Amino acid sequence: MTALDFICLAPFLLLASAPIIIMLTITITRNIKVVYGFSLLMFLLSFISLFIVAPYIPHVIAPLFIIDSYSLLFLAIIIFAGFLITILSYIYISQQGDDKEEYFIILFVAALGASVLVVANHFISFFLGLETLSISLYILVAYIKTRSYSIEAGVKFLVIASVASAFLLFGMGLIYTATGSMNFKGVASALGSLHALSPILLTGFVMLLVGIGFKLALVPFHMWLPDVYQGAPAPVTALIATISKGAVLAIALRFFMDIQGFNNQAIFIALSAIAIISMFTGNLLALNQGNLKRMLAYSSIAHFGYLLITLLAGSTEGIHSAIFYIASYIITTLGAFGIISLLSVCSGNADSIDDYKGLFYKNPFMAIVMSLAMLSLAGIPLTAGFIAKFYLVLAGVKSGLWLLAFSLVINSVISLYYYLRVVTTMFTTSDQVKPSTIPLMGNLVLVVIVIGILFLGILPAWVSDIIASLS
Amino acid sequence: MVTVSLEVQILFAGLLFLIGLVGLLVRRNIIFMLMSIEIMLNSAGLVFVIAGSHWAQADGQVMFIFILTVAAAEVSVGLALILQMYHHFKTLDADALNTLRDKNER
Amino acid sequence: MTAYIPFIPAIPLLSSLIIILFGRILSKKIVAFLGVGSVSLSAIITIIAGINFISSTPENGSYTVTVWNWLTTGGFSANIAFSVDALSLIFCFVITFVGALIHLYSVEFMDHDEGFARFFAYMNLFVSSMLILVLADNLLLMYLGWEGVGLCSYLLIGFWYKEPENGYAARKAFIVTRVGDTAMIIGLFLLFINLGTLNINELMQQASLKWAVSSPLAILSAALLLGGALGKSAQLPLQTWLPDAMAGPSPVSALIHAATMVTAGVYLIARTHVLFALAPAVQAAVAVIGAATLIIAGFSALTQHDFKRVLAYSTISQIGYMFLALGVGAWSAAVFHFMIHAFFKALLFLGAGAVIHLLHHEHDMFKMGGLWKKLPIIFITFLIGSASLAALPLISAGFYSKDAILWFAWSSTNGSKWLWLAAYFGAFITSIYTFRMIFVTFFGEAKTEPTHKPGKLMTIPLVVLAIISLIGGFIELPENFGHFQIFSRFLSTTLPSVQLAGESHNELLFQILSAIASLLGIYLAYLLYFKKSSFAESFSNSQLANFFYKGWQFDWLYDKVFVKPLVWLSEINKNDFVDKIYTAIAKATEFLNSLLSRTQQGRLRWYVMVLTAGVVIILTFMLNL
Amino acid sequence: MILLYLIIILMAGGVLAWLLGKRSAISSRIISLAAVSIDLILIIIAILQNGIPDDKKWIFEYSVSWIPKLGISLHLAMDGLSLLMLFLTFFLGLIAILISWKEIQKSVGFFHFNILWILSGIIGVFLSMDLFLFYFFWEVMLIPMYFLISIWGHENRIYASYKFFIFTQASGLLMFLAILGLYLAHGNATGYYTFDYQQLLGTTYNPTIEMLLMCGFLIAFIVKLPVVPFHNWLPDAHTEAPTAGSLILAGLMLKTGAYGLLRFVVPLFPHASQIFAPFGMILGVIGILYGAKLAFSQTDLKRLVAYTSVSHMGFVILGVYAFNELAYQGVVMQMIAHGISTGALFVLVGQLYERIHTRDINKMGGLWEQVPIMGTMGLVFAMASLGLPGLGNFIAEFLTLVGTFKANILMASLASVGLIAATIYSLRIVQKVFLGKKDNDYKMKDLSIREMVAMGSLVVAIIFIGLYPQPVINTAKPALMKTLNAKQEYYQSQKVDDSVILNNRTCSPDTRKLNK
Amino acid sequence: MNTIFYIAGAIALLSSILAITNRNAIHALLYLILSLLSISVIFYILGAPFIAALEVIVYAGAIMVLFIFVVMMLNIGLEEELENKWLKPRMWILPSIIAAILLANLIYALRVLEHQTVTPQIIQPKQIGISLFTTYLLAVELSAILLLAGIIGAYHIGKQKKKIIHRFLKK
Repeated sequence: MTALDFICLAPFLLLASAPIIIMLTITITRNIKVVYGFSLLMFLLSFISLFIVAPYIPHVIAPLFIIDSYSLLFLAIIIFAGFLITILSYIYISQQGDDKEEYFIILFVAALGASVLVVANHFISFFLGLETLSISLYILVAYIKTRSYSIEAGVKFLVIASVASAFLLFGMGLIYTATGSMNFKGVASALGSLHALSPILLTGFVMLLVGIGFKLALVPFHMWLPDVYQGAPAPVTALIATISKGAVLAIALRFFMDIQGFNNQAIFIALSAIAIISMFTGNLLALNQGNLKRMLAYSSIAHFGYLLITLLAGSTEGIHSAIFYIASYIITTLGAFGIISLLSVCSGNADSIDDYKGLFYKNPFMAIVMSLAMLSLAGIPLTAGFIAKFYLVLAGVKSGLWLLAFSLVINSVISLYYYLRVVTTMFTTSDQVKPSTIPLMGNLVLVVIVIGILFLGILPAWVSDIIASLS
Repeated sequence: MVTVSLEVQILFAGLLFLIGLVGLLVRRNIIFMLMSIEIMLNSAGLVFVIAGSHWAQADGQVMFIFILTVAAAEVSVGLALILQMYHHFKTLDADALNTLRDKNER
Repeated sequence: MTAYIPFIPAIPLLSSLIIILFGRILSKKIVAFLGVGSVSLSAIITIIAGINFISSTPENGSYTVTVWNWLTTGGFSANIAFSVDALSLIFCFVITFVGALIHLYSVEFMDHDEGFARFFAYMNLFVSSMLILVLADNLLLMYLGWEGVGLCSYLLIGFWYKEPENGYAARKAFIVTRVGDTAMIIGLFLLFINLGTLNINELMQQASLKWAVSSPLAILSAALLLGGALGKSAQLPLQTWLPDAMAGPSPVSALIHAATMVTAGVYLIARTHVLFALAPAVQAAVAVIGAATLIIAGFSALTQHDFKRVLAYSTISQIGYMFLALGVGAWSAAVFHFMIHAFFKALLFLGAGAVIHLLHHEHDMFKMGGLWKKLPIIFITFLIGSASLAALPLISAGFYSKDAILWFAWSSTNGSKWLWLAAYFGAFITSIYTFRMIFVTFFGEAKTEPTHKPGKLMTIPLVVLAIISLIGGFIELPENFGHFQIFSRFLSTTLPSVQLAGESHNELLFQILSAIASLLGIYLAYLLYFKKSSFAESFSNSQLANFFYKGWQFDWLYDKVFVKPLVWLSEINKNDFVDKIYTAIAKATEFLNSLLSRTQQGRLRWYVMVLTAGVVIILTFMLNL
Repeated sequence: MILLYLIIILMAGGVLAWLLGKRSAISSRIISLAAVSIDLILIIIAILQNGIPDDKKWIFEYSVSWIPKLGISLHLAMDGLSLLMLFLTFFLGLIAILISWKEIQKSVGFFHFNILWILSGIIGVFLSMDLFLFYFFWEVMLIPMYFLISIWGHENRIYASYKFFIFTQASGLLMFLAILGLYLAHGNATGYYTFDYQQLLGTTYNPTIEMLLMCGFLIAFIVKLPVVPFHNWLPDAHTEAPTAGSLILAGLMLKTGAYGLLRFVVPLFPHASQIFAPFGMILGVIGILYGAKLAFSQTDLKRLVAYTSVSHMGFVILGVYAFNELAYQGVVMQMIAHGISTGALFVLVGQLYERIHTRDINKMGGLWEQVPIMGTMGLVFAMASLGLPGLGNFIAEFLTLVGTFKANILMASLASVGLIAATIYSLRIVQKVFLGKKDNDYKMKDLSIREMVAMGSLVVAIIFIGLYPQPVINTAKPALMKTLNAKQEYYQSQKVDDSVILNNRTCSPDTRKLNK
Repeated sequence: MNTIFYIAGAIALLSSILAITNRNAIHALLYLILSLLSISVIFYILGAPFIAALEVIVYAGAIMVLFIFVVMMLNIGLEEELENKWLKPRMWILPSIIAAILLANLIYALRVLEHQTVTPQIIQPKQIGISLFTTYLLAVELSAILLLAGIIGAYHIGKQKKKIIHRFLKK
């Protein structure tokens, strides 16, 4: 471990020290506000530390980590999302349950796990990062243990995630058996010809895919997602939807690009099929969904189906578009879940779409943010989602993935229906007009999100240039 | 020492994995499901150890230790969840956990 | 010096606009003044134009005044331009002169109507459109007038809009004529595409230069124009709208559905006579259609009970004569008959209108009777008009105009004895139904009492028109009979004279024959309807009479062939079957949704099962690829 | 720069109207009226200063890089065609704001926000010379329209708004794919990747790809236009939208489809368009007749008018594929005249609905007695819709049909039958609504002055372009010639290929015979 | 040595099967412990003595005890009737088929390794320790955090609040 290693690990060290310090604070006094303030500070610090790291990239901390611009971008996204989720969580958690402070400990562990995933280039760091993230997520999902929903979601998540981890491990084991290396680059160099992978390696990859596909909730590993989305507290759902998925996508991309998986026909076809099926399944399932969280879960299945296109494109443009897409997806999803969690605070549970009836007349700002989020998810211009989809499709068609692009288009149409349904519901008048006020910080989060969505949607060049210039 | 072919050894691990899997798919008792998962994780660890000794590297065993750690953490959280589940649902039947759904979904 | 010509149509248009815009705040007197005054002013200008024209006839036979360029693009050009020649002057004169009289008549006729202003607005608009029609120097502008008069006709037939039947009659008129118009506009396309212009003079020159006689294009374009003419002039097979058009106020029937608009077809054919000359087959068709129409309409007129319907059928029949004349190449005879017909038919309609007006809107002739004593002025003028219609020899104008047609039907190069026979028989029938009308309405016992005497505003036009109907014929006397041909000489600058097949030495014979027909018809009517012969009774109850009464069942036929299918068409597929396809797509997606929703049943083991099955499928697939 | 201002003024006006709308409804009405008026005045002043150049240059052009890496720029340009469309947009925009003065009482600020944003999206579409930007605006105009229908619409508004959105979005996305395909095709051929319209004009492709790409563009435009069988969104959307919405939909939004055909489909894909032309014409004729037939079947007045749009828009596609100046002028005239006349009919229906709260023509009848002015207006526009000479629609239909006649006699003749059909349904409107016996007890007031100003200006406009269409024709001419020349130039450069194709065509039946 | 491998492997498989088929949770856990013990034998003969020890200590010793603890806490050892109801014979069919196909795939895939044998190589605990605390130090740190999260989570979730029931509702 050199000094440079430590500098480059600064964000991680900050994120890792946060749980310890919070724990120590708790031993002195249980004060949620202190913990909250400290959490925000730590996220802020770790975000700033990214700029400290930036000059030294790319830096490899053998054998587990590689800190390059790609991971730095994902880190930035994760920490930014973590910051916003902290605010949402505080507003949400401070109103319910007991032992609120531990929540932030776990939140940091989750963020740490996700960050590790982003920089991992070794099976061990991959596995540990994934598990750190998963275990914290089990806890967070079931955090409000007085609710049976939470517990049910937690149990389901735990069981299926463990199964997926077992598959993942078994797959890693097989790959390790075949190649004798656990480092991505090592694996890649030991693979030999990609056009004819040995069956054991293919089996290994498929089992690895289970682990990744489970986290990204690709069909057929998607079934847990709606239940967990629904059962988890709203900010936690936001966490799963953004940080967890973003981090897993990051490692999936890194691994896939390192081994050049798109060059293997079997993998290519299988992933294309999964992509297309995920798009259709997700969107079709969301169609009649009356529960907003479940609907977003299904929509996220579809979105990650879209994102597979970037993997299959196998080009730098694919990676850039993936980063842009995930950034815009995260900001958008945060918008949606931000509203859900803020509303859940104000007026009980805000799961059902019916709860949003007439929101426009109760709280126009929230309704507009929600509409923006929905339109962004649907990929309508002026929003981030449009540009993201544009980059994605462009990367796809540049690599000749017309079929995938075409099914993306069809699915965008299907998805419109349910996104619009949410929007429409908010604009229908309902008789029961409860004025709802959000805390200042909540409003601030929404403002940030709106600016983010619109900024990415109108002036995407800045961000996409940053993405392009870094890698 | 052992001269059994690598194929058989991995297959043995695979069989264990499948036994765990079948147990998971068949048992409704959540505790048994957790046990099955332990079998699966263990078998995955076994693969690493086998491969590690095949390649004469310590890495396989290191990985096993991490798997062990994770399994322990998972089990502890899992068992805690089972306690809560029993508390809420008054049963260990995994199939009883189906309250999360929308009205449109049967 | 011809700059004033655009004012002929512009003045009524302006007046119409004023009445439309301010009709509700203007008093009746001002409206009446505007309405009558504008048309009279046009009439005066027309007369001035006519005098100018005669005094200095231009070399090519017409003046053209371009007001502005309407549209020019892609090789197409049309101006808002008015062209004055002999033909259009005659039409203008009839329109404005008869129009002014009818307007005057209407002031009294419509006095108590709540739509007084509206009426004059429409009427002025009509006059303006009709003038545009006849003055247009290109076919597109003519089409504007053509459709304009169609619109006004529609508006005026449906003037009393509160009766739904009037509305239907109006729609029928518009739609049926529109069928013809569509043929006409296709004809315009054809002409423009092939000849590169729609300017009438250029068109005629180009046509005679480029097209040989009987060339397919010439035949086709003439046939298409004929389609338009048939529609407007209510000739077979598009004649069915005219009898129903009598739903409008009587002055409307007089002006539009007798004197002017319905003769637009005659004008069109006369105007494009070069084209028809290039298409002898079509020209022959014009003659045959005219002949057939005049007989069919004659028979129908014979059986009508409604005063105005008799006149309507007689109008169809008389226009049939004009068509016949056009068909045999007797252009000026056709135009002459048009003019005379306009006078006496306007007179008849106004007279009938007055009768109906004074008899509490009683339309059925058989409920009138004995009116000659009570309404002497109307009776006398009506009698004069009838005489003209029945072509009473020597004294009536109708005799001279109709006789010329009969003569040319036989003697011109395009004529034949069959055409003559049809026309001759038609003349016979004409005098029967005309005097049937007289005898039934004005003689016999009185069944309905008139409320009051007609006022001056109504009688003056009647008298004026009656006088013209008597003396109007003398401006064009047959060769063997005074040989006074100011009319055809005037027209000769525009229209070619008729070509006779042989020598004209037996013209007198034909005149005598037609006189006999006329008189015989009157006598027959006298026997049947004055003497109340039982034959009349039994005939009117017969199937045949009913067949004639229904206009030879054309309405029934069209109802079956066009209207019913159309109604059927509108009933079926009301909600657009294409929509069903999209609904089916939506339904299919919903079905898939429900299918997939079932997988999401919440059972943990099932989830794991799906996951595992997924692994198995993917793995099996990949290992076997 | 002025082009950008035009869009920005509308957008900013929209936001301002929304913000102020919460305080007072009237202020947002005035602001939106002002925003559109300012735009109108601005463009008039600019045109007066600049004049309309006769050559093929743009009147105004503005370009600034947007996403340079992908060759996307904010390239706005205006030629005669765009100018006419802009005038129409502002004119109808003003009318739309005027007629919703009283009608809209709910969330007035947001309503005007939507109206102004729709307008800015529409003018964006008319001005964009970058395909990405074009698609951007193409979509931007949808959302506010969606809101307009789904918030202020009638009973079945939700369904209608979905349908509208999904139809247009689905087709738009296909166009989006085609745009990307075009981008790549051009980039692969030249090594220069750009979305710029001017640059893309000369792209050469292989015929299959050209056909596919053209279909992508085409589908978006003919759904918008709409052409049977993609018209199903229209009756619902038009029927359920508030009056201003219907006016903008029929008057402006449909025109974006027509504009797209003229601006993009024909110049970008000359060869494929040539192949598609017969089918396009057939679609046009089917649209004319089928639309008319359905119009005749309807009892909902608004729906009826909506179907007349389908019928009228058939002329547009018919004319576009006639490929001659006459037809193109006809298409442009049709765009304007239909915008005015059908828009006016929708306004009229809206005014009727405001008064008697029904759109069922079986419940109307004899209304002339009470509302003669309204009746007169109705009559004028019914006549316009049946193509009465002297009104704008006649010029449009005449030119289109003459042009079509030049290209295809059969299609032109069949389309002319549509004139009869138009007569039937237009007269039905007049008859059922205003004439006949009054067997209802509606108490209605005739048009107020505000309404009369709106309707009156529409009447003046339709008569003006009917009697003096030359300014419109002259303005549109350079742009249309450009579109036509693009095709001809293509053929000149490809003469050899063309003759081969022709030969193939003439040969094919013979070879088929031989094979038998 | 191979015989030991086969014997231990057979015991492991058999006891695992018994563990997942047994109706009684305690019995099943005991079978599982047996399975783990025999696997630890295999570890040992594969040249991983340290792992063998860990397997016994942590897996069989700690984790299984946790299980037994929970089973005892919930007092569910004797609900065989319920298990009989839950475990119908036909429920085995589909999972078995899936497992069989997976097995077939696995056998097919593993054919590549047919002729490779494990070279007997004992990896000493020291070697592992060095590896853990140099190369994989950061991973160890991370797993420490992970365990911390596990502890806090288990504590938080497992903690039961006493239900305060109003005295009228008490039986």
